[in-house]
Amino acid sequence: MDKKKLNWIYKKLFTIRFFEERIKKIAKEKTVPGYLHTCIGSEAICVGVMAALNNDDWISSTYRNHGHAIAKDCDLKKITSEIYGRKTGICKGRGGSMHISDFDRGMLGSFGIVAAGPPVVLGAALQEKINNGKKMSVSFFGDGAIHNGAFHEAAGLAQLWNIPMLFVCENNGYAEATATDWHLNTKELSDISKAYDMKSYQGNGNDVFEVYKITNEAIIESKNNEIPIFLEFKNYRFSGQYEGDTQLYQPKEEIEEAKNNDPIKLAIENSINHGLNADKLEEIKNIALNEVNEAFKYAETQPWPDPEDALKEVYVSYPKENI
Amino acid sequence: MDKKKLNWIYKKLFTIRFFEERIKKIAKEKTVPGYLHTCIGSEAICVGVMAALNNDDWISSTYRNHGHAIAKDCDLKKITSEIYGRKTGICKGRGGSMHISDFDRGMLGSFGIVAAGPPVVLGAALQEKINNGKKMSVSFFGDGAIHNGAFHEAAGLAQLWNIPMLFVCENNGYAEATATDWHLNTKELSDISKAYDMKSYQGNGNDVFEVYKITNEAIIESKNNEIPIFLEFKNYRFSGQYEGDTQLYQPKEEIEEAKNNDPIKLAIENSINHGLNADKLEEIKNIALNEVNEAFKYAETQPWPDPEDALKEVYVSYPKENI
Amino acid sequence: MPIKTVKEAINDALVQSFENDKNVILMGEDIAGGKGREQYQGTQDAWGGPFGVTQGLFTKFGAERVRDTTIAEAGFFGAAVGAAMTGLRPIVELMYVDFAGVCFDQMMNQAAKVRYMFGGKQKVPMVVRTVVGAGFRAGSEHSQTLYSLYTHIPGLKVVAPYDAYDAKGLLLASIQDDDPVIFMEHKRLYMTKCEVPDDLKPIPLGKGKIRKSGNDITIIAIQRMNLFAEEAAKKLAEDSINCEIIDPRTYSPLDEELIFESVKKTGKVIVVDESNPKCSLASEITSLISEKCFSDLKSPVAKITAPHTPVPFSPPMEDYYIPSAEKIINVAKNF
Amino acid sequence: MPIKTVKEAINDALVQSFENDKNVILMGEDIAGGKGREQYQGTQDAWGGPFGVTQGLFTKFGAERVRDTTIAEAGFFGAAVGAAMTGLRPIVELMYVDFAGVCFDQMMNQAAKVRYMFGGKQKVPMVVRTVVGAGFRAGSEHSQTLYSLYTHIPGLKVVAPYDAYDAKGLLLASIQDDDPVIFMEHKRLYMTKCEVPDDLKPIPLGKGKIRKSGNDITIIAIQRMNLFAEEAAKKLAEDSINCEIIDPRTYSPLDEELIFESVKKTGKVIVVDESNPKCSLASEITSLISEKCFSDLKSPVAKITAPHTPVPFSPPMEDYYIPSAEKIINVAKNF
Ligand SMILES: Cc1ncc(C[n+]2csc(CCOP(=O)(O)OP(=O)(O)O)c2C)c(N)n1
Ligand SMILES: Cc1ncc(C[n+]2csc(CCOP(=O)(O)OP(=O)(O)O)c2C)c(N)n1
Ligand SMILES: [Mg+2]
Ligand SMILES: [Mg+2]
Repeated sequence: MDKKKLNWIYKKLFTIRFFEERIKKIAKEKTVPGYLHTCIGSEAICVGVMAALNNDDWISSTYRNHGHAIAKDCDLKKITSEIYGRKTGICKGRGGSMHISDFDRGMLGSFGIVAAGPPVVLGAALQEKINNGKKMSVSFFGDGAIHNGAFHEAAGLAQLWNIPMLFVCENNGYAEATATDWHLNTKELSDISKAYDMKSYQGNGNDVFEVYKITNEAIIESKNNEIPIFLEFKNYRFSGQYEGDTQLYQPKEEIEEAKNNDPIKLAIENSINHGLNADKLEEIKNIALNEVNEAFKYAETQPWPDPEDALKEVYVSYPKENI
Repeated sequence: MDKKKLNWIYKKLFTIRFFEERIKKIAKEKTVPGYLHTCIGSEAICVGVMAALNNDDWISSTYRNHGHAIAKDCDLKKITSEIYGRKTGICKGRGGSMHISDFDRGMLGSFGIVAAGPPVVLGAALQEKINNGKKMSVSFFGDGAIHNGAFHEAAGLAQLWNIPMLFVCENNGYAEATATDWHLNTKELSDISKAYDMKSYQGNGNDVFEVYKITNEAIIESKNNEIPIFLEFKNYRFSGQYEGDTQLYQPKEEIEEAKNNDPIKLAIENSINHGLNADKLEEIKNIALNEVNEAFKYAETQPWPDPEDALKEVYVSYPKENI
Repeated sequence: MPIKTVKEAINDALVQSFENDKNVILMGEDIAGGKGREQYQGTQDAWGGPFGVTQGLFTKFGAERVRDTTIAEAGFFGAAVGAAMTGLRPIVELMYVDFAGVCFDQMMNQAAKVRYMFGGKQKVPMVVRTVVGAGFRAGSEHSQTLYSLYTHIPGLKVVAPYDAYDAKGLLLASIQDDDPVIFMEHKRLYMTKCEVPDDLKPIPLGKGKIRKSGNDITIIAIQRMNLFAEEAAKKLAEDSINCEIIDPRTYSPLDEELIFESVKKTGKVIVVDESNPKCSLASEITSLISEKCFSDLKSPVAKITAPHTPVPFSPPMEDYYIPSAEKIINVAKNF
Repeated sequence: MPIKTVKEAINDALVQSFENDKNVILMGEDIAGGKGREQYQGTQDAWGGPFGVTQGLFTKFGAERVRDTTIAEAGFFGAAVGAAMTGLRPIVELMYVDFAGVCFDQMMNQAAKVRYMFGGKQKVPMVVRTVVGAGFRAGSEHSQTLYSLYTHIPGLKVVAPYDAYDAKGLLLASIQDDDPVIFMEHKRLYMTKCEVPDDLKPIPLGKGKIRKSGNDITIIAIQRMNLFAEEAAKKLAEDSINCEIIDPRTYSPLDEELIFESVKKTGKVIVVDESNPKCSLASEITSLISEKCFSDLKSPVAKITAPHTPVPFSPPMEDYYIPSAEKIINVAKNF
């Protein structure tokens, strides 16, 4: 792996972790309004997949989107400003934490409706196919989404139409308060893809390099063979469903055990093997932390939107007096 | 098989065929209003499954419901009267051909929305489970329905909750104008059940005795093991999607070939093996034809509903002036 | 000038749009009927959907742009949203509007909201073509109109043409529009005819039409109800009651000015809507008029709608369910 | 008398209904949170849905009657229809009403129509409990109200309590009701309190409530809007404007009589609805009043609603979006 990419991977991992820890803090302090869903434990999936993508490839995310947005190189200050509900937010304050999205970075959207993303990404991928485009299309969703009809309909159509795209399922052990295995019918989650004869691969979602490798190969296979591929990455949701969640349903022992596989911990342990020495690692870490601090400093001081901004951009064209 | 059941099976097969042929005739003559979906070619599935059911077991059907209603022993005169839109119709003229249904015979409903039935039947089966009831629950749907999210959600929940019920898919080669294999991702349609690790069986939908046997065994297995089972019966849709459909998309050769496996033809050929001689067969046939004729005679002369009947039975209770 | 049915006019608009813009695609069920058996030639493109509206498109523009879908509306409606966001102009078919409930989420939460909630960078230029309306003896699940469900949702535009001229002009405009449009076709109007120029320009969305001018009573008629309004107006003319008939044509946005002007003139209004009454277009238009033309009104706005019941199948009941010229005349005479 | 929050009152009504009728069951997501890992005791029943409303039920009544579902609303809503038809009284949770679109078909076409279109033999005694409302900084997809979507559909009943007293009484009645009921709980009201007698009887559906009587202006307030109506009424009283506040409480059926009587008295009406304006409850009620109380009205009915936009996230914008006491006061003073 080239140095630049390696540094990028580590920087993103740290950035996401520092960012989410800061979010947890401000959530406790109640500095910001609304629901906050953090993704501590998902860093390797966010970064590993995005490392395999080009900057302008298409992705969809969910309400748990901070990591995806950061890994997709969205502007950290604007992300933070959005979470703070400020005018300079990445969605002008209209989206909030759950809907962070930057179309210019290929982020089609962060959807609050479970399984709403896969059909939308199917559409982007279809567009690429029709226009002989080169962009890859990736839909991120959770273990809970595979039970939903919208996922199934998208998967079926993608396979039928030979659409190159990735269905990336983050199996983090929980859908809200419900453990994945409590709802699983098959031995492995990825068996769901058998309904469509869809190719699927599983990987360790805590190992950023494994995620990267699997995704990379899947992209090549998907493009070459013009097929969709289902990827299941297993990891652990250290955060609650949202900040403020008591997490009583997550057994202490389970959390402790999961810490052994913390994706950041594993990445640090692996850094030497990848030719990253401790000094460099420390340097990257500091840069990441600094950027996060700067982003929050920025956001805190940003102006609020004008109330009347609520009326803008509902449509491309519509008589103002009818809004 | 006992004689009574055997006679019943043959009588129902003939009744359905005669009935649908008569419907085709009146459709041509434009004697009746609205859409008419006939089920010529489905008789063995309707009769074979229902032969394995008790009178009060639950089923759901679709717009293509005449055969199910007849096999479920709904009153033939009232069915016909309903199709004619008359006051004495089985749904008081409010349903029409697409919605023939008789709750007293365990017919939960004939739904016009593709894949709306499986979730509803899941609910009936859940009720039986909770109340330690003995009734079996069976959802009939077509090959087109397996692509729909509602089917998937029902299938997933049925498996998860260990609900004894049957998902009966009639694979008649077409969903409207679209051939089954044009939309199938898997080699066999029933592979769809793999997504849920659901037991499944396939059978020849033209052979009423095979359908009966498979269904019978599936019911025992489903009840004993408290599991849902998916059954795929293959047959051929001789009728168009609806009466009036030009069927241009159904190749002539295909139709001719399918005639070799016409379920009524097969049943007649098999009758001797089952100890039914030609005379008895003729007698049953005549009774069936006679009943069909009587039913149409009845329907033609029935009174129309009062226009204001349109306002009735929207709710169990609701202020009249608010309707 | 050529005389066309609504069906032909819509087909024309589709063909024209496909020819003018390679980004236009179509997705729907059975629009490539028969293509399933590739070994049999001449059987494809036999259907064009159940009403045959899209016939010929598959053969003309191919399987890539005319996509036969599975019965997976949530899936392909979502795909239309994503395709629209990334550069195509997808048209999707909801075979009957009665199936709205299986894919309402993609319209309500994605199509309608992505532009707004993601900060205005995106647009969703998609069109949902769907079939509405009672009077076809099609029963409770194939006869609804549901105009108001879509009109309620900010971010969507709602269009419902009455005649072939408007159908073509408004569909051309809808496909060129950069916002998601629900384009509602009434099944009982498909075979009605009128003159439609071959070079008809797109008709701007949000502009109503005075189908007949008059001074005594304003009849605001929703889609097929224009038929009854015209019938009624003819009869009423015999009694020297001169009706003005307004077809709003698009419900979101609604041409309020046109309506208010007419009401100012007549002071008497009948709104005719085939939908169920509660929270309907009829209620919406009535409430707007009552608010904005309060002192112009000589009597309360009269709403003529279907009752608060599903659509019954049997002809006498269905005919009773649907508003009629007689009902309009009765109301008019009692003003 | 015990003081209860809306949340507690709803939980009480659920417990009481479970105890009184063994046919009552509950299905929803995360209502048995934590039960996933059976080997760990004490972790189950940790959630009771995201607002904790159903907490304790799983432990009290067991997994058979309190069913934790997958994220498959179309599936388990349909199951509720079938279960209701065959003898149970299912309650299903739609975690946020914003998810209505993924399971609207089962409500609109099955729950609402089976009785009617299958000839009146069936009934569908099910309750959909769902959470509505803005003001929670929850963004465009977790803040809608969508009252009118359900109210439009014949066959459904729609209930939306304001305080804990009504929440308990109306939920008891909804569960006992033989028709499908959409029971809408406002997330910003969950923690509000009032006196609720332990032996409260079911409150009949279709009966509105005069929350404050007065002679000058009628304010018809939809659910949480009662809060602002009361605030406004207090302020207006200082100017000797005496408002009557009516909470219709159920929207289908609607207590029209109660509304009309008040309007006859005051001649001035403000309807306050947190929903988007088009084809809203506000439009419906306004149109009814304009029709039935035409000569009683001294000025046009004033509608105060949200604008025709999705719900924005950022506080200044969201506060602007939601109707307020100030807006009511302004309108009242300008009558
Ligand atoms: C259609 C729909 N139903 C329910 C919800 C409520 N909900 C939000 S997140 C969630 C759990 C999703 O779990 P999973 O897919 O595993 O994603 P994770 O949160 O673990 O990333 C649920 C049920 C929703 N947003 N959309
Ligand atoms: C949700 C929905 N989408 C589309 C339709 C229109 N439609 C009616 S029947 C049908 C084909 C169904 O085919 P299949 O399931 O194979 O049943 P068959 O008619 O062969 O018995 C379609 C697409 C519908 N009724 N409901
Ligand atoms: Mg998860
Ligand atoms: Mg079929």
